[in-house]
Amino acid sequence: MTTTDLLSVFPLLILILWACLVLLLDVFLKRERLTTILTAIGLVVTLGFSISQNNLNLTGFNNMVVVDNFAVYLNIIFLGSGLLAISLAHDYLKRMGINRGEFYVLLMFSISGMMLMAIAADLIVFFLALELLSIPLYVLAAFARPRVESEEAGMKYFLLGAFSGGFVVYGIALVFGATATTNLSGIAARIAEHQADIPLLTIGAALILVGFSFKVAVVPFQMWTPDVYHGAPSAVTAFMAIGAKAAGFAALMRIFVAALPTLSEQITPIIWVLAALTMIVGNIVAVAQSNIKRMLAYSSIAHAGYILMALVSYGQSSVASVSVSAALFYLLSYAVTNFGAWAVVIAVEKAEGKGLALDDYAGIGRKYPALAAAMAIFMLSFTGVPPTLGFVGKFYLFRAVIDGGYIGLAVIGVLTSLISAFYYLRVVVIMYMRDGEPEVRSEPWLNLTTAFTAIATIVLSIFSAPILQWASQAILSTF
Amino acid sequence: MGIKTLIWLLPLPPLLAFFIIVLFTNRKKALSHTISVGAAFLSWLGSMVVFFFAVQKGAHQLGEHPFASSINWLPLADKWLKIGVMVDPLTAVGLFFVAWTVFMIFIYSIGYQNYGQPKGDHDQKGLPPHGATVIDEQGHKHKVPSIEPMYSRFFAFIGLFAFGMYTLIISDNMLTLFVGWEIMGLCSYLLIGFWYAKPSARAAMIKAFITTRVGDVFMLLGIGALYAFTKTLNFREIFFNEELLHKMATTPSGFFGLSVAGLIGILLFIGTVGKSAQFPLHVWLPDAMEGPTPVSAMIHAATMVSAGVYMVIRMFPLLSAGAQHGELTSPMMAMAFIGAFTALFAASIALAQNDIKRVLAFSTISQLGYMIAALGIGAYVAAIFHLLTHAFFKALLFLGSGSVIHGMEHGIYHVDEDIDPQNMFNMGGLRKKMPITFWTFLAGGLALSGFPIITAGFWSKDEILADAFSNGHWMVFGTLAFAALLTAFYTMRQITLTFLGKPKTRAAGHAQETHWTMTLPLVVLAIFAIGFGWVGIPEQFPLIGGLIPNWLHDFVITTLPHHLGEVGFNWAPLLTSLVVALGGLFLGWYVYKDVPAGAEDPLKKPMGFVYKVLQNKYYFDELYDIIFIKPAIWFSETVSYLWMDRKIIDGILHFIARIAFQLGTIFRDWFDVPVVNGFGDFVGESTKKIGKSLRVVQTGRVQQYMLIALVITVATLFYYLFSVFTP
Amino acid sequence: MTTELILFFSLALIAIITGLGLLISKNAIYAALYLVLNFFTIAIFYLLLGGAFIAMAQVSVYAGAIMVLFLFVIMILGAEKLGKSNTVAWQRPVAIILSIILLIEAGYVLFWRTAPVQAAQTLPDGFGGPASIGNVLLNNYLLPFEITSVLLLVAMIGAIVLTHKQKTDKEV
Amino acid sequence: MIPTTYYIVLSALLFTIGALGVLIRRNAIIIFMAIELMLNAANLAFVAFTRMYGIIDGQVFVFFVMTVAAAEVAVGLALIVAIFRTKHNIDIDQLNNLKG
Repeated sequence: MTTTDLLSVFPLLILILWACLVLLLDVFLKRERLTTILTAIGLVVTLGFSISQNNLNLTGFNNMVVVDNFAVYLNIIFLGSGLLAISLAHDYLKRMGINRGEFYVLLMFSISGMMLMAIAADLIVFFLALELLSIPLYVLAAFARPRVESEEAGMKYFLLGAFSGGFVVYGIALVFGATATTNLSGIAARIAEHQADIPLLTIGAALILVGFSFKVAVVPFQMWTPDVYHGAPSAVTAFMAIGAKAAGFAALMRIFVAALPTLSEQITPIIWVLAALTMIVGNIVAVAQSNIKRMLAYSSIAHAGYILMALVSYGQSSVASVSVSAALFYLLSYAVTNFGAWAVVIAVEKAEGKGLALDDYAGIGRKYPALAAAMAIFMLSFTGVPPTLGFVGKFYLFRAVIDGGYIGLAVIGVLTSLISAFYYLRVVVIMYMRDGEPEVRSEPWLNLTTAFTAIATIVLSIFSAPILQWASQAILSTF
Repeated sequence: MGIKTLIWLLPLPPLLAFFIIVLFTNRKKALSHTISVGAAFLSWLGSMVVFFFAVQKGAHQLGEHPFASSINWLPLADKWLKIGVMVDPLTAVGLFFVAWTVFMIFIYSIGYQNYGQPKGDHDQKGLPPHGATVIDEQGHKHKVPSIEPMYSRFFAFIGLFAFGMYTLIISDNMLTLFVGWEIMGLCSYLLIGFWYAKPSARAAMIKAFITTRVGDVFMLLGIGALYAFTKTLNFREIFFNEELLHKMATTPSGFFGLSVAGLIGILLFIGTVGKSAQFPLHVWLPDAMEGPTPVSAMIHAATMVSAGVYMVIRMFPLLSAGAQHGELTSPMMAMAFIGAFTALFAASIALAQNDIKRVLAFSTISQLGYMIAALGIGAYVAAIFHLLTHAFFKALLFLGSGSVIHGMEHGIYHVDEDIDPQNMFNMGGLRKKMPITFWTFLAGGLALSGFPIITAGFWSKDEILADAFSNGHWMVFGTLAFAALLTAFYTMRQITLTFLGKPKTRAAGHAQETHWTMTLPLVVLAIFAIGFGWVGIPEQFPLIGGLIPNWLHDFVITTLPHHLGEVGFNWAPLLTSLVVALGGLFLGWYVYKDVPAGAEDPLKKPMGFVYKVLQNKYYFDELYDIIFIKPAIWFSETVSYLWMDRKIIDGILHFIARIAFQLGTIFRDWFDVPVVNGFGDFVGESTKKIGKSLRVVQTGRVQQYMLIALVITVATLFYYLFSVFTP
Repeated sequence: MTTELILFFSLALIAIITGLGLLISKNAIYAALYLVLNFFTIAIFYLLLGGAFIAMAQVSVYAGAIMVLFLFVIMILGAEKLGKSNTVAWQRPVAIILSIILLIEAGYVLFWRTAPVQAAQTLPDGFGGPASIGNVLLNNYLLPFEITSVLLLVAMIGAIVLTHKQKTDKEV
Repeated sequence: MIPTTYYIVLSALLFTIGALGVLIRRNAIIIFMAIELMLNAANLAFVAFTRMYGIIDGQVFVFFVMTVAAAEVAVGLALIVAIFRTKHNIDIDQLNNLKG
């Protein structure tokens, strides 16, 4: 092991060691508050190290990992998500009577899995990262046990996760069979030398696509999402909706763009159809939901469809980098907005799964104007109305898709986002135009999260240039 | 502070007012309206300063070097997407009319929403105020109008609306224009449904939302196509690039034999059709009268519908790209045709409406048709001119009608009569009771009918007709002239029924002049309705032509890269417009001058069937019901139920049928329930209904989830193996 | 037909039969035992393919540890058999047809579409032995190796979190 | 020498049987076993390819997959135990409170 190796995984190493430390301290000190603070400190420290890796462009462990700006960008999203998740969970866990220190430990392990996913450059590492991020999430989804919904969510997530994991492994086996390596650069080299067995490789790639499609909830592999998002504790759902999705997309982008651009002739039509289906189904079914968690689950499916659009043109090297940076930016905008929306959901939610119906939002506009305004901002951002982050994200995404020459897909995207206006604005309408007597939890960290994300949604959309530039540099160094 | 900074700041005060009111001053009514009106004043003041500087700079200077400032907003791969503001001559005159009308409407809203009146006895949020009972010093009980329960919210919403309009006007690119456009769409949706507890208001809100959305989709596609082809959305970069325009006009787009410019033009124009309520997307505008009257004035005169016309005027160089010597491009032909048709079509409907606001609504549609048609035949200046004058006199008429309704309501409370305060056949004789309203309304009405020489409407309408005549567009000329006759007729019908003669009801006899906050805007707007025509008198007009230079023409024409000349004078259009205006006015007065109380419309008998058709607006709502809504219901009920109940196929087909059924249910619940039963029920009940029906797919059984996913995967694989991979 | 092929086909037959046994056995314990048998045959395949060490690992980890865990849980819960349930009728036939189609596709790809199979390499001495595997594992695959240790730790924490008695139940 | 294709076909067969088991069995524990079978099928493919190319890497992957399988089983069985405590049932068809 060389210094470079160590340097490349240093933030990851710090986080894992820190998680072990927190685990021990939690057992011996039994002070949940301290655990929370320690976790936050650990994440902030790791965030600092991650940022310091910017522009370093390292490879380590015999090309097993690549630390480029793409990875750094994603790691920052993961760690930021972790911090936001803690500030949401801190009070929520107490209220729901599930305040146990292991929550934070598992959260940190899950984040380390995501970070590993972002830097992975070998299919085996992708698979291990997938499991490392998923296994804690299975447990976290069931964290509110013995509530039967939570356990059911954990079980469903686990079954689908393990099942899709089987596909990923088999896909990796076939890719290995076709190219005699699992290293991304090795695969690309073998293809370039015409030494790869293309049909076998295609099937393998398709199986990997299927496996990760389960993870990022792309239609028709999405059906677990509403059930799991509904049953899992809200703070976990908020984290899952960002972290797992972003990590899944990170893997898809890295694998397909870096190793398999030559397969685009076969893969692109599939991704086209998947993206279109996902946008259509996600948005239409969301209209029918009366539970806010399920609605947001379908909305997350729909957004996965939008992000997937960026992958359609992955084979055209001139457009690929633009598309990937558009997807990266979209992930960020989705992360910020999504955490805000979930913060509001958590504020309104009561124990025993109450306070989750859309009807429970009636009257919030009058009684809690600031909260309602924040929620309205998030809904507008989800819809893609300017001036919000969601708009900027969609703008770039559609532009990348049009640049790739997929006008039809862009049109579907625009049309479905118009449909989405219907259910997002419904929340706004209910909040402002129906009378009700809502009770809302007001807690400093929760309020801070809501305010922070709301302001960020607006302000970052107006001053989005630096982030965009960062996102566009994030990919250029990979290729 | 430089002039450019000032332009950036123009839209901000109403936006700030919106946030302040929503977040902080929601409960304090006086403070809320002070903030809102103050914000409108600041924007007005700023606009006037900008306008003054713009005029001072001189037309040619401004046309070539407009006040423009832009910032880099979003980085693109190799350059930046810029957004910015620009004041060229078109923007300058646009700012002028927007600033005045918006400011007046804000002031008027104070009085209209009954500021200073007591709280209502039974008023509740989401319903119009129903009046309050007060006891005076002698101990008599009186019923008086009561203050709007959601007073502050109203001022917040119109603030946001004004922000959208200012943003749209000062944009130098299509993107921020669209932003303003959508913000106004959102506000109109909120304001039409302001009294959300009224089922009709909810239905109107949904209708407006869905109808305009249809237009917006096409417009967005147009913007996308424009960007894809030109790689910019900045107006001047496109319009002043001769080569680019030529390329766009000559490159075929592959759709219907249109050129790229033609295709984009038509897509953008469909956006205008939705926004400016042109045939066949006009159905939402009359229903939008469900909102409070200042909203009607705002949406249907000053801002939103004007925005549609403003956009096509803005895009004129693109729309006319490739036109040679009087030949019209495809978008222009579409505009000329739809505009002229809408002008006549809507005017004929207005003949048979009895609701004072509905007459005006259809009149707006008709007048917007004039502008579109004018632009379609290339009468650029005339279209702008009519846009300006119409904004003033239509705002005046709407505010006047609001004042009339208020006066009537006062009378109704006084005599405790149960009649519709908006039905013109319940009015009459208001001339004496409400003199200011009468004289100002008369000014507006005469302007609308194009009463010769003294009204602004005459000059702008005459210019359109003259343009059509001298360029040989006979069909357009004839249609518009006939529509002008109808316009004069229904306007005089309205004035006669409302103000002249004797009161037809007791309530009308006790109507009362409204508060100064309402009459002051009327007077101001009346001055513009009369006087604004003087800025555009053609040079060659007999006797008075040339006394005042044709300032407007010289000023706005510099917006275009190629300056169009003024049309020559011709007696034929002038005489036509004199005859139709005066003739229509006379007929209107003559037919309705002594309609007794309780009588039917005198035209109803002689016109018979035709009258009924007109009164029912050519049955367009019913037609849409039959074409779009009924089939969806039929499909879901007949097809899906048959499939479902008879269980023809089990297994997978069973499953597919269920999906079809759910789609049908979704359609039914989307179209039927929200439109017919209203939004409130939709949110509560129907959501649950759809949710329930969708549970069939989302069974909660995890194995089915996997199975469905795998069925699709294997099918895809199958397709690939045996079609794509075949050697 | 060589002995090797005969061996292969008979083992393959056992593997398939035990796999199918897993599919149809009513009792969970029998299913587990079928699976153990299946894992043994796979271990023999590993031996045939020159993976002596992983064959041992297969027997000890899978058959020895994992399956024992399975049996243990089945016994503890007493969940050998399930009661009647309202299974959806179409689910099973569709799944079976689906599998058959999938197999046809797989066969098609492997026999007709892939490039000719490369001639097997002659293996060096000690290939697949503990030394050669350990060498690769701790050099080339050091990072994944370390990750698996974290993974096992996480699984342990997870299992404890999910099963240990709730302290919060009493506290709240 | 047995062609590698035979092994791959066998592994595809086992993988399909495993997937089918996941799809049709109701007992959650048996579903887990079926998932194990799927992973084993992948392992078999790895080892077969290793033999074909004569490089050791594929056998190393088998270790990782085994570890992952062990980790998954630990968490999965813990989940089953937890659910059994609440519902006294491990029938996957009964696990449908969340739907719609």
